[in-house]
Amino acid sequence: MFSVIQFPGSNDDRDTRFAMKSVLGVPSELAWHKSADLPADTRAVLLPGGFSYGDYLRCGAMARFSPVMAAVRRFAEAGGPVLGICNGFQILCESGLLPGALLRNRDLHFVCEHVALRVERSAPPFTSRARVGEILHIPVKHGEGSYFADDATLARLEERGQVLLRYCENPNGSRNDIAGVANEAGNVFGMMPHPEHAVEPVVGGTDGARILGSLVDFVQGRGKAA
Amino acid sequence: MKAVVTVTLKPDVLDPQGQAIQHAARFLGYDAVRDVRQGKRFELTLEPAADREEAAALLSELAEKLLANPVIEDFRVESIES
Amino acid sequence: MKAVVTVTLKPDVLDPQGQAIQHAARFLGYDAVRDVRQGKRFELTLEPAADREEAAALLSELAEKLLANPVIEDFRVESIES
Amino acid sequence: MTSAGDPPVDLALALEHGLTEEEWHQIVRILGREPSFPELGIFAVMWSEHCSYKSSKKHLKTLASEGEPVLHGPGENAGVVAIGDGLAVAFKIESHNHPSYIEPRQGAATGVGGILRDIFTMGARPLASLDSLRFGPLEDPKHRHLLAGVVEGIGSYGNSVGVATVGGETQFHECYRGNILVNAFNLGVVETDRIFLASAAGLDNPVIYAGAKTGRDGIHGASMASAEFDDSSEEKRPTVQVGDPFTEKCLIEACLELMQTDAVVGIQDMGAAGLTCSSFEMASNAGTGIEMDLDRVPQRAEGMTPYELLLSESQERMLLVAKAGREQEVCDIFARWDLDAAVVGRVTGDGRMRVRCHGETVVDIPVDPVAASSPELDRPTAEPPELRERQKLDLAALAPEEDLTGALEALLDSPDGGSKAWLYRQYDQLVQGNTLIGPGGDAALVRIKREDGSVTDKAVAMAVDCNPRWCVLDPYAGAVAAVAEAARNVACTGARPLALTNCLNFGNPEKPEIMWQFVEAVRGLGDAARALGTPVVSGNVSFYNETDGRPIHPTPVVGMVGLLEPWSRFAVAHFREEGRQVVLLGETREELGASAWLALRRGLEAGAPPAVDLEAEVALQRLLARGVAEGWIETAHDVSTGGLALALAECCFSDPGGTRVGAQLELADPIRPDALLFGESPGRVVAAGAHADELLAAAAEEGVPARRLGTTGGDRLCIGRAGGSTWIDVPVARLHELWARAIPRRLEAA
Ligand SMILES: Nc1ncnc2c1ncn2[C@@H]1O[C@H](COP(=O)(O)OP(=O)(O)O)[C@@H](O)[C@H]1O
Ligand SMILES: [Mg+2]
Repeated sequence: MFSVIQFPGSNDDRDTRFAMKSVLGVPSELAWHKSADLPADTRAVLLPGGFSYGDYLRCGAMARFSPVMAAVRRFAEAGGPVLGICNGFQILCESGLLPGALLRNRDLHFVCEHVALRVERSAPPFTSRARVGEILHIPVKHGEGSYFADDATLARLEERGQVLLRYCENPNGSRNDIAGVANEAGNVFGMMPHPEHAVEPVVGGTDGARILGSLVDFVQGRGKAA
Repeated sequence: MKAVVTVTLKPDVLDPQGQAIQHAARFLGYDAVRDVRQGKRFELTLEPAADREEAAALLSELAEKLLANPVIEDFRVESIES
Repeated sequence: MKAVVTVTLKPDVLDPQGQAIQHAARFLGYDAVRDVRQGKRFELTLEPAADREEAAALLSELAEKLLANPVIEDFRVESIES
Repeated sequence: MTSAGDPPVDLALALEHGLTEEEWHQIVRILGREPSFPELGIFAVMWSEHCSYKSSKKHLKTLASEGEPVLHGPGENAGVVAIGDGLAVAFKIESHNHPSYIEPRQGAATGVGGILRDIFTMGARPLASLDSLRFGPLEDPKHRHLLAGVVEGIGSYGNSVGVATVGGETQFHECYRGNILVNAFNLGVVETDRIFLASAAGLDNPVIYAGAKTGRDGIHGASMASAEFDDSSEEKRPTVQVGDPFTEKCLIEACLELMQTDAVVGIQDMGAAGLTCSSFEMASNAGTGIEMDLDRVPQRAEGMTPYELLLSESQERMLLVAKAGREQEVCDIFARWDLDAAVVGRVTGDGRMRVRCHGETVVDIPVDPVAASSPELDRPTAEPPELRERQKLDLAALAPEEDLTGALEALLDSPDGGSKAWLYRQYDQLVQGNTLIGPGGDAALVRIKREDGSVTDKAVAMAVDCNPRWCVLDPYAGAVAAVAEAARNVACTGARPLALTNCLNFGNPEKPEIMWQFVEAVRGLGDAARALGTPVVSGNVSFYNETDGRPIHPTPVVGMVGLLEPWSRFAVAHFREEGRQVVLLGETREELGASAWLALRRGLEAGAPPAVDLEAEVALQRLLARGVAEGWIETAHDVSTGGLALALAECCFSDPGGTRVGAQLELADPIRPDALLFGESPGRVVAAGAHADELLAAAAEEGVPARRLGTTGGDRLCIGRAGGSTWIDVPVARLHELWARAIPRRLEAA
C-alpha cells in the first residue's frame, strides 16, 4: 500500500493519488496528519506538495510536528521508502530526515515552469527507471526551493552520491543545482519538481512517471539493483 | 556602522503566521504561550555617518519607504552602533 | 509576560531578501546602505511564569524546536518583561 | 437600544455614513423610530452602492440571463451552468480594485479569497482562476510596485489554496494611474444535485458561524468617519484585511466535506459587510428572520462592540444554516480541520433580524426593506460632448506607416503586446492536474474530473477580455466586442461558448457621462450575449474608479466559459509544426480606428472602433468548433489588439521555452498595408493545420470568408503582398526576444 500523507494545506495529495492510481495502476491511501500510525500495510510513504499549515513560519516547519510524522520517521528508520515532493521535501529537511534546508528562491518569486533535470544516479527505489545522464522534463512550482547545505555537508552528499537529480538550468539558486537529494541510506528522497504533474502526455508529459514508477517497481519487488 | 530596524504588524491587523505558531506551540505542550506576533528585523550596515542623528534620520526614512508597509506595519529604529 | 525572540540567518547563508532591499535602497539614492540582512522577530505573550529564568528556558527550547531551523538560522531570546 | 460608548445617532451621522437625507427619513419610517448605532451601520452598508447596486440594478435587469443550461443566474453567489452528465460549473468574476491600490499584495490576495468563497459556497470545488489586471504605465515606479504586489498577492493566495491560475489579461494605460483594476475570476465544478444556496429556511434551524475569528478588519469599508470613534482607536482600525489562505484552504475542504452530508440547509460566505450582509441575504432569500447572539461569535480582538462585530470584514468566514439537531455533526467537521465553529442564532418566522449582545437587543429590523427592497436609482445619463469628435478619423489624412517591421517590433515590445510570462510564471498553473492549456493561449482549457477523481471527457475553456480603448471611444461597441472576443478566444480551443460573467469597472455614476458609458456598455453586453446565445449568469459592478475627477476608461470585463467535449482534440494558439498551411478566417477591412498601432505609433486614441458583425461571429465560432473536432485545425489564434501582424508573430512562439516555428505568408487584400497588418477588424482567426482544403470548403459552407496565407516553417517570419513586395522579414528569435523581454526589461530598469 502506498500511503499519501495529508496535512492541512496539502494541495497535491489528490494529484499524487491520481498519478499513482490512474497512470501507474497502484492504489493509495490517505493518511491524516493527526493519526499516530501509518495505514497497516504501508509499503511506501509519499509526502505531497502544497502549503502544509500555510507554510507559515518556514515551509514544513509545523508539519514536522504532526503525529503522523513520528510514524513516518519510524517507517524511514526501519528502511521503508519515503518520497517527499516539494512541500514534502521541505518537511523531510525540517524533520532532519534529509540534510539541508530549502530557502526562498534566489529571485524572490514563486516559479511555475517545466525544467530539465539531469539524472545523476539510477538506483532503486526512486530512479531505477531512468538512466544516468538522462534528461527528464518535469515542472517545478515553488517559492522556496533553493536548496542549501553547508560546504561540508554538500561535499559529503556529492561524495556519497546522494544527489539524484540536478537542474540543467537552475531556477531557484539551489546550491550545486540540486533538485533532489536522498539520505545516506538511500531510502528517503526529496525533490522540488513535481513528478505527479508529469504523468500524462497532454498534461505535462510523462517523465514524472519514471520517478513514481521506480518507486512502484521497488515496492513490487521489480526494482533492479544499483 | 551597524543598525537594527524592526517592523511589526499594527496591533489589530491579522497575523496568520503568529496564530499558526501559537497553535503549534500549544500542540507541542507549551501551554504558557498565549499569543505570538511575527515581525521582521533588519540588520543594516551603513557607511560611517557624520553622527548618529543623521544615521537615525536616514534609517527612519528608509524604513518608511522601503522596509515597512505603512498601511499595515509599524517600524522602530532599534539601535545604532558605530 | 511579554518576550521577544529574534531569529537571523547564519552568516554563510545567502539572504536574497536582504540583497534586494540593499539594491532598492541604492536605487532610491541611499548609497550609505552597504549591507542588509533580514531576520524574524517574534513577540510572545506568556502566562506569568514563576520567574524569568523559567521563562527564558522555555523560550530557548521553543526557539530551538520551532522558531528557528538550526541548519540555517541562529536565534536569541532578546527580552523578557513582566 | 443604545449601548454605552455608541455615538448619538442622528441625520448628521447618517450623512457621514454615506446615506442621503432621504434615505435617513426612509430608515426612520421603516423602523418607526430612530435607528441604533449598529442599525445605522447596517443600513449604510446594505444600501451602499457596493452591496445594493442601486445605480446599476435597473440596467442589469435588461441582461439576458436565461438559457437552457443555466441552473442559477445572477442573484446567487455565482452563476451555475450545466455541462451534462449531472455536472455543472459555477463561476463569477469580482473586482478588488480599491483595496489593491491601497495595499496591492493583500488587496489582490483577499480578492482571490473572496471569489473562491463565492464558488465553494455553492458546493463547487474551485477548479481554476483567471485574473484581469490593469495598471498605469510601468515607467511609474508606483505602478511597478503595484504590479509586483498584485501578482504576488494573487499567486500567494491561489497557490496556497491549491487552485490553478490558468490565464487572464494585463494592460497598462495612463487612465489607470489613479485607479488600478484587479478583477478575479474563479470557476468550480459541482454535481447538479449538490448545489447549495444562501437560504435561511426552516423555523428554528440553527445559524452557525464557521471559519476565522472576527477582528476589527475593514470596518472603514462601511464608509465611516473615524472621528466618530474614540480618537485613540484610529490606529487600531485598519481598512486593509489580511488574507489567510491556509484558513481558506481548510475552510474549502471542511465545507465540501460538510456538503457531502445532508445537514446543511443554506450557506453563505461573509464578504463585504460581513455578518450583516450574509445574514440579511440568507433570511431575505428564504423569507424568514434570524435571531442572533453576538456573544457567541468567535472573536479575535478584545472588547469588540456590536457595531464592529456586525460590520467587520474579516476574511475566511462562513455563515450557514443547518438542520435542527445536526449542530454537533457540523461543528465536528470544522473541528477536524481545526476551524472555529459556533451556533450563533436560529431561524425565526417573523421576518425580522434581531441581534442581541450582552443580553440586550441591539438590532431589531425587518429584513425585507433592508435587503430585497433597497433603493433603486435612475441616474441621469448624457453622452460625453466631445465623443463624436473623437470618433472621427480620416484615414486618407493619416500618414502611412513607413517602417512596418519597426511597427511590429514596437508592438511586441510594448507592455500590452508583450508576453505576460513574468506574471503567470508566479502562479501555480498545474495543481489539480487538469490544465490542458494554461496561460499563454487565447483561452485556458481545463479538464473536468469528478470529486472522486475520475476523469471525464469534458473540458471547460475560459477567457477574460476587454479593450478599454474601444470602450472609451464607443462603450456600446466596446462591450459588444468584449463579449465577441471572449467567446472567440474560447472557440479557438474548439470549445462551444456557453455563458458569461462580467465585471463592470466604471468611474463615478453620479456623473451623467459615466452613467451614459455604463448604460451603453450594459446595452452592448446584453445585445451581444443574446446574439451569441451566451447568457449572463453572474457579475459584479465597480463604480467610483476615479481620482481627482479623472475616471478610468470604461472597462466592462467579460469572462466567457465554454465546453469542449471530448477534449481529446483541441487547438492551441501557436504553430505546432513546420509545413502546416495557414488560413485566415474572417474579413479584414480597411480600418485603424481605436487600434493599438494608432496609439503607439501616432499617439492617437481616436476613431470609431471597428464594428462587430455578430452573425458572422456565430458562423466563425461554429466553424472553429467543427474544424477542431474534425482535426483540420490544430492552431487557432484570435486576431485582436495589434492586428494580424501581431497575431501571426505570436503564432510563431509558444511560451515559455516551447517551440519556435516561422512562416512565409502572403496577404492579398487590396487595402493599405498598415491597415492590413495592424488594423483590428474583429471576427478574425489565424488557423493552421494539415487540411486546409477541407477547412476552406467548410468555411464556404458556413459562410465564413477564408483565405490561404502560406505555410509554416523556417526560422523567420516573412509577410508580404501576394505576388508583390515583402513587408516584414525578421528572425522569429528576434521577435521572441523583444516580446519576452517587454515587461521584465521595464521592471529591471528600476
Ligand atoms: N494577469 C494574467 N494572469 C494570467 N495569465 C495572463 C495574465 N495576463 C495575460 N495572461 C495570459 O497571457 C496571454 C496573452 O494575454 P492577452 O495579451 O490578453 O492576449 P489576447 O490579446 O490574445 O487576449 C493569455 O494566454 C493570457 O491568459
Ligand atoms: Mg485577451
